[in-house]
Amino acid sequence: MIELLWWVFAALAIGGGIAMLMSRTPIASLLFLVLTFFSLSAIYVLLGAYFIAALQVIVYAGAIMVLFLFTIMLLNLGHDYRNDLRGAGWIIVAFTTAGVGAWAVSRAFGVEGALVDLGGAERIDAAVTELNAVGAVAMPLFRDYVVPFELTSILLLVAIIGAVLLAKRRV
Amino acid sequence: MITQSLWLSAILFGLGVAGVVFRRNAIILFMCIELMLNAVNLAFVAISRSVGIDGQVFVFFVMAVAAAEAAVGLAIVISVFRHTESVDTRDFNLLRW
Amino acid sequence: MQGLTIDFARQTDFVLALLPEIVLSVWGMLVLMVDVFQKGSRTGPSWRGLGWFTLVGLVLAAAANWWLGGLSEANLAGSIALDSFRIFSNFIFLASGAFFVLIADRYLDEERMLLGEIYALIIFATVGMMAFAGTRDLMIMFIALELMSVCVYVLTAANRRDPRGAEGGLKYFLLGAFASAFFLFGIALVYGATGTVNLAEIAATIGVDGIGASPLLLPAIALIAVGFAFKVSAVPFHMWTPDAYEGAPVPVTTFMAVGVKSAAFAAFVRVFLTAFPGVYDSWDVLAIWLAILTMVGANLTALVQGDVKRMLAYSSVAHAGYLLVGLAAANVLGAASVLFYLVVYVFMTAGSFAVLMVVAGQGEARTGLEWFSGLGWRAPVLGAAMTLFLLSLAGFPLTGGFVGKVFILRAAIDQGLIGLAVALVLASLISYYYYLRVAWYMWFREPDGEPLSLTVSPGTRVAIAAAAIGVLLLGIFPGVLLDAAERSAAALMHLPTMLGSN
Amino acid sequence: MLESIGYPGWALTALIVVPLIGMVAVLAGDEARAKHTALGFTLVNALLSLPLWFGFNAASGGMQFAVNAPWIPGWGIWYRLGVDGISVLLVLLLTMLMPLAVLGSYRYITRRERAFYANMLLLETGVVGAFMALDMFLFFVFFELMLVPMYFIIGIWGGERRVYAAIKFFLFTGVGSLLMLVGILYLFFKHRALTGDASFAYFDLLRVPLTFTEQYWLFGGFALAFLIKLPVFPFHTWLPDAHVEAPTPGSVLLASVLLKLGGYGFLRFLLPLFPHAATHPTIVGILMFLGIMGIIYCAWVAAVQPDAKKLIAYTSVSHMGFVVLGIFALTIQGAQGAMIVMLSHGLSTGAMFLLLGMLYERRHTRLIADFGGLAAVAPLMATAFIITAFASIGLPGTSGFIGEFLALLGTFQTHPWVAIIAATGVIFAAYYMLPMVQRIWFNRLDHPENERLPDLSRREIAVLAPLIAGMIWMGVYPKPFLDRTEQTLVQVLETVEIRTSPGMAALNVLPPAPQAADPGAAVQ
Amino acid sequence: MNEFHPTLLWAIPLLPLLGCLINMVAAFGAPERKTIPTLVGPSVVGIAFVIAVVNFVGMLGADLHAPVVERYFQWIAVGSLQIDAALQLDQLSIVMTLIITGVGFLIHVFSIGYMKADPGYARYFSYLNLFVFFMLVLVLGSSYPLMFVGWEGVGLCSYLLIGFWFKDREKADAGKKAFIVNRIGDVGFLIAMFMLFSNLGTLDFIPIFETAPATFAYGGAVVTAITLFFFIGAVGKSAQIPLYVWLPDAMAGPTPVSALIHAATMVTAGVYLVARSSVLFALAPVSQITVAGIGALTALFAATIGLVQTDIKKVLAYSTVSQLGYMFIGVGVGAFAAGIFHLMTHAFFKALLFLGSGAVIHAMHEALHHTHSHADAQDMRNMGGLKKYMPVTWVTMWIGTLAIAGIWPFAGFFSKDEIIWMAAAHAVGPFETWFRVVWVIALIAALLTAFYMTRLMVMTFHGENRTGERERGYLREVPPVMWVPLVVLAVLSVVGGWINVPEAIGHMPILGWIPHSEWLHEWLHPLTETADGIMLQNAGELAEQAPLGGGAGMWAAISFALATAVVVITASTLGRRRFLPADQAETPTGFLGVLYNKWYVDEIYDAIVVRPVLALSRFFARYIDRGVIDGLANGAGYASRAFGWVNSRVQTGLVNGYAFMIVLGALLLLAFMLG
Repeated sequence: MIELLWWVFAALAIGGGIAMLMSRTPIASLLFLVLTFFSLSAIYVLLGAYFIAALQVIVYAGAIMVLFLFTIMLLNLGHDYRNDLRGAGWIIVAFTTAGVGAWAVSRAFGVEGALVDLGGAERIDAAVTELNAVGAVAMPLFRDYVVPFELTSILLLVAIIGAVLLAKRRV
Repeated sequence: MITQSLWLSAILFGLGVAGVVFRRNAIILFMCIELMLNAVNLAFVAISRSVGIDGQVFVFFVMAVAAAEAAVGLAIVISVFRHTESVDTRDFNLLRW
Repeated sequence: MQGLTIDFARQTDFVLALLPEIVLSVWGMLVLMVDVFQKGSRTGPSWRGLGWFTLVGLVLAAAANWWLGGLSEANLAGSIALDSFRIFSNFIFLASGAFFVLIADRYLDEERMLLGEIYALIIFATVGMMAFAGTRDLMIMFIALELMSVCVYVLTAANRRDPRGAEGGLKYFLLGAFASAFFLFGIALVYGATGTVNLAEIAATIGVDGIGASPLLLPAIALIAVGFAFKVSAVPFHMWTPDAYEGAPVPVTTFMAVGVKSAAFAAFVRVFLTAFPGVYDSWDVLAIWLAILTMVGANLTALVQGDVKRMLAYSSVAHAGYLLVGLAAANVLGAASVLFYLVVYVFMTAGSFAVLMVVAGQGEARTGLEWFSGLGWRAPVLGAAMTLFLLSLAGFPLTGGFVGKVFILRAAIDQGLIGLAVALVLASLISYYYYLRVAWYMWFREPDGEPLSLTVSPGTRVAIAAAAIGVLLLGIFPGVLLDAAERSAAALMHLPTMLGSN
Repeated sequence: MLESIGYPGWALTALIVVPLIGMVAVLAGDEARAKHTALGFTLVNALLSLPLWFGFNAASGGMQFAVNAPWIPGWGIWYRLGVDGISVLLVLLLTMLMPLAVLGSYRYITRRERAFYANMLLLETGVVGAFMALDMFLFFVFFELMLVPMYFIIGIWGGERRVYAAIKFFLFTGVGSLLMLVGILYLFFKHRALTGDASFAYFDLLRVPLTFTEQYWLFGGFALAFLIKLPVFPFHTWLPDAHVEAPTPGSVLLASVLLKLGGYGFLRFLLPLFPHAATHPTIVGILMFLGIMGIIYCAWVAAVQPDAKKLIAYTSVSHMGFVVLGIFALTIQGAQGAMIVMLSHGLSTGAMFLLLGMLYERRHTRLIADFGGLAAVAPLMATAFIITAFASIGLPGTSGFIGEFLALLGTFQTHPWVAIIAATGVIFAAYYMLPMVQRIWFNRLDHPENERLPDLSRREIAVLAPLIAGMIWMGVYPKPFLDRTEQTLVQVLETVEIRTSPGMAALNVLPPAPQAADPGAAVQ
Repeated sequence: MNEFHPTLLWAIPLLPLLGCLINMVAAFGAPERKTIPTLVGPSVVGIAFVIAVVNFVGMLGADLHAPVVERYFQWIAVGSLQIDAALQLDQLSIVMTLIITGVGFLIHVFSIGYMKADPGYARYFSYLNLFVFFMLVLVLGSSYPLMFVGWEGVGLCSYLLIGFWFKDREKADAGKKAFIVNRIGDVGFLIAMFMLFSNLGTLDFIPIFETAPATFAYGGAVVTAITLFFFIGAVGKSAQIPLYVWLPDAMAGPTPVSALIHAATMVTAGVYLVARSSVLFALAPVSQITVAGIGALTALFAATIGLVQTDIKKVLAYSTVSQLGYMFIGVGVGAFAAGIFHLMTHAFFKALLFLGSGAVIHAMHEALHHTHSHADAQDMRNMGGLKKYMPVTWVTMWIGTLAIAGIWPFAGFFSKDEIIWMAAAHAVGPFETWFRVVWVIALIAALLTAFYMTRLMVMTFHGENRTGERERGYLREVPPVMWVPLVVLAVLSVVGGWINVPEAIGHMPILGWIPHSEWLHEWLHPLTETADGIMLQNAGELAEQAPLGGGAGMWAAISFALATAVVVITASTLGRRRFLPADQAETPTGFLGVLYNKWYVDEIYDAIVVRPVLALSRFFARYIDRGVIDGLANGAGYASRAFGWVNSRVQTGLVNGYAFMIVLGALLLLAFMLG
């Protein structure tokens, strides 16, 4: 059952991705991307990462994509039909190179012992049952990963400053 | 299922890469990059199934980074648009050679 | 405090271990607030002294950094490194930040840019660099990398009156994000292959000669290398560099050239020499070819540049090539030579960009080579300084550049990479041509046209003087720094899986 | 008496430092007095170097007046100086020539004098240092250092194609020296690997045992540097351009002293460091062939040059061919001959360039065709020129003869045919020199602008007289020079012999340092 | 007998050097004042001559077998090579010294008159003194290198003196030609020295001649090579085939110079060299026949050219070449004493003839000068009938002519006849037939000599004058300062030969009244005995008979008779013939034309040597050096710039392109990592 669902969502994700690449208008691309994100979050659920799945929907599909949407609107690119795909030749070249790369990387996935098995699944499920889905992520986040967490905050601050600096009206 | 997910992530990553190569619309380029990041997220989550919860924490960070990048990136796109009235990479050619 | 030992079992010790970064971050916010409060209205001009104020922060951070030198670590796998490698490189980043502040003095408000935000961004970028090079945790490294990069993207486009800036910024941003995605994917795979993102633990799992290396590791290393190669702008990942450097305002270009590159290299070295030494046999080819491609390609392309700013951009790429030779050597000497060369590189590059900025003048209209005609006779001191920097970049004796090159060559030869060493000298032979060409415009030609007035702000004076002194000092009495670099490198590579002939 | 003032201790350092001080003084002083300041400092240096001639102990072939001070001890880089028979004469040649060169540029250099004389003094520092350095690192530093002032001297005060000439000079010399740098570092690495202690000291690296292959490669690296510097056909084409474009004093120093670094390098480094390579028949054969080509080919090319300066430039290459032959003949006569050829060429070609410079000052042309019949209006100048010319083509009784005779004699001992072919160079020397002499000084004076050409001024006589005196002295009584070089050269040849002897062929032990016996060579 | 110590030996060469320096100072100080040169120039040589005489007398008193060597200082001392600055006094060198200083002195004196009008008076004397210095070094030096110093030194002086009137392009060219051609020979000299050193380890005369016979096998390759190389040097210096071409042009110099350098002394250096190396040559029969053969050929060849020349000095020049050929026959066949003997007599009568021609030219020049005529003062066709204007010159020159023509009892007869006879007598050993040929050629050349010299005298002094009506009035005898040396030399040309009368002649009827004394032979015996011994034991006894039968006396008589006949016949036939002045005379055609144009040798050399070398040089300069070598260097530069340009074009400014490069790079790195 889960297997089956996985295949369904995987197909959706890939389909969404291809559609995003191929659709002419930014809006369409964006919506297809959102589709991909949704199906990804579904896959997260299947993988037992419930909190991440939620974040995926809220932050990504919700916040970030909307930001894109705003920008597109702001720049009034909604009806921009100027074809921005490069020639078919380029498309083929792009897919082949990317494909070769992906293949080269993923060759190793199937190999036995490519991934170290520290019994992650069991530990995660244990953690989730012990302190629900959020806690399972929050605990290490605030205990072991406090430094990157703080850095992230600075990063966001910087992002704000940068956005302000660049987008300020007065020049 | 873990391995398949990794394969899936690789494929999505490849899609993103391909898009970056052949889309000329800056914003769509950026979307492709977002797609790549998501692919990585998927990989993290998948790996977390065999390694541990940390993978999911990393996804959290990646999302934060993606958000920050989105803010700044879109701001830059806007400021470029101010000059060239376009988001098409073909029009960004003051600097070359 | 000598006895003080940091043990990350105690959360509070993070505060001590990260003191320089914390000081700097706080100061960054301070800068923002000072700016906002003193100008009151949204449109009011910023306070001129803000730059010097920033400088104070950098100095404080440097002091904190110095204080770190007295600390020692409980276990050498902590996510925040306390080795002298980090301290040494921190000084480099702080110095490049300081150089920005000095060079940008007057420039920013002449170009009517927003001081507060820019200085804050510089500070945060510096924080990012320090974290980038100072951590043993790939995840922190990624976030720090983004922190640094995001700041620099913005800074590149900071002059909103200048379309070149915006375009450069966009290109830099898109490609930067693109490359960091590769980097991130690499991290993910490493995580999968080793079950950890901590360099020390990674090295431990890999084992001395890559016994424990999972097949996933090699593509992971390749992808991580892509990320670093992009940041250090190694051929063929360099193509953003000339555009971004040319587009950005000169002080920012300087900061990018000296700061970002140094940080990237420090991190590059740390990762590859502490995490992946076990599989050196599989990534040495990669490093060697990156080095050769970068040195040759960049130098050849620089030959045909008519614009000094762009030429210097390509030259900085070429120097990345030299530094990659040090990395390819992958022994203590190699790491040490990279550190030393970075210091020299900061001085000579910052100096030359400073002079370029003076010549370029208002709106950076005069970056063309022809504007240097007769500069030496118009402004002897400036010309002499520029000549010194060029000679150092070309690697001439009695300048730091020479000692640096010799150091790198030494490392390569110790590792038995004679061919690489020869490639290096031949590449720098090519570089003679375009460096000397600037010199001949400055000295062999008469000042043509009306003698345009060159105004050199006090900060820039200080910067140029400091750079010149630094270059000479490192060229004539490099002893102390050489030893310091070697100690730092040794500290970096004390791990069981130690490599190289020493 | 010298000891009483501690001369041996500070002599060599002084020779390096005084010009630097002079440079600062010139830059600090005002434009008008720059030349006088420079002259003063060069004279001081000349005086300081004089005791080297008298105080030099000809009986010892080892290093004398040696100096040792740590510079970058961490890397075993020391400030090591010393002179032996090979270097002492070259150093003296430079210090003595320097004032003349400065004096000779009094009227030639009319603009940017301060910068010019500063460069000249810096150049002196570089060259003198390179001759005395006993630390490979130090040597390389000086070796490269001298390129920069020369680059500017050619490029700023040169002729029409000065930029091309300057760059060409720089790049050509750059190639060789950079490869040599790799070689030096390899030696350093090898020494460190074997003994465990870092040292760039010449005498330490001298004792590094090398396999044959290593020797051949390193020899290649070093040889290229010196072949270009000397220069030897076919690496010579930078020289004519550099000479033609360079201002008189530049050409003088370039020809008289800088080129000598090539020959010096052969004797100091190539032979002792890589004896097997330096004695390998094929390699020696190739070098000899190049030497012959230099002698004959360049003589022919010189003969048809319309530009007098270019002609002399080519003759320099021709002369240096004798140096190569003499050195790689590996006979004492050959080596001595090479030394004398270098010194003599320093004097005669220096004088030649000075004279051409004086002509240029008067007529602002270097084309032979623009002169003719000048002997009638400027007899003194003509005499000086003719004496110089005949010294340069090796007329007995002048320095040129001693050098070429010894070099060829030495070569004949080991390579008869080479010597026989090279001897024909004697004919071609006349073939390039006499027509020029005739077309400048003899024939009818058919250019009216030459009619009231002023003869030598007192200053110019002061410049030329010492040089001509030197040529004749060296030709009539060369013994003092030969004596001073003899012992060292003998030792060099012995070193080669010892290290190539079958006993040493098994290169797994450090051979004894040949100079160790010598107290003068107390260089750790 | 008593021990001999040379007196002031060092002063003999140094005095002329001193004179040279003084005159040079004078030349720069006060070019127009003539007193100092007049006093210093000749006197230094004169004093040197006196000293030489003193030494000579001393040597006569002592019977000295080993040469006396005075060492002054070490000149070149490198390893086993030890060359001292040392002078060697022995029978040979003293003879040469006497000739050089004696004849030299006379010529200096003559020059006072000849050059008095010349602006370069002081310069002239300084050069002349310098020449004497180098010539003395050449003959007195105790080693080959020292000899070489003089050898090239005299070359320098000849260069300077031939081009003395340097304003005239031809003259300057002639000087250049002389020097370069001489240098060709010098190379041979050098190589010979190298071979000597590498075989004997020394270059001093005495040890060489002591060790040579033991070291070298008779007729061995090495010694043959050495001697042949030496002979190349001699050929160059003594103007033999094929390097004689410079000597006729050398006549461009002032006539006294021709007399001193190109007749009496320098050109005979080659002969001296061979004689000095007698031991070596004696060991190498091949070289000997080569020397003799070349000498014979040259004698004949030059004589043929001399037949038709119209320039008085040219005739003398070719006769000099021819006479030098005789000397080489002498030293070639092994009769070293004979060669030196002819060298000496030739020095007398040829110097006489040249000075005489100088006097004639001087007179002609004066005359033409008065009328501003531009006729050639040296062309015999413009002369004729001068005997009544300048009697002294006429008489003395006839003496010289008879001497060179080999008329008894003049000096030339004895020396030349001896050489011819020696050629016949040495017709033994391996190269018998060749020596016979040499002998025949020598005889023929002798007759030609008689002919062209008589022709010269007739055209110059006899018949009616062709100088021109107005000029004729100004023709007059030269002043005493010029004719006195002529007289002295005339006397020497008569009695000079009597010091060495072969006994064969001594026993003959009429000719025998001169007491036969083979003094010169005995005098030089200590030096030639080794050589003679070698030849005796290897080549065998000398032949008593000429190839056509008959002994020395008979052939002496025959040659005397023939020579006399030729002189008489020529004089009478040419005497009746009317010559046309140069401007009216037509140039000879046919075979005479070939001779008149010197067999076109200069043209041939020009075509096969000079032009090719020049062309090749130009080719090298333009195409190899600038083209190939520089081309490669610059090409590398351009290539890298081009490559850089291409590189920079990849930088299209299109983000996608950059991204694509990154992807490719990533693939590259993956490839590296995954093998």
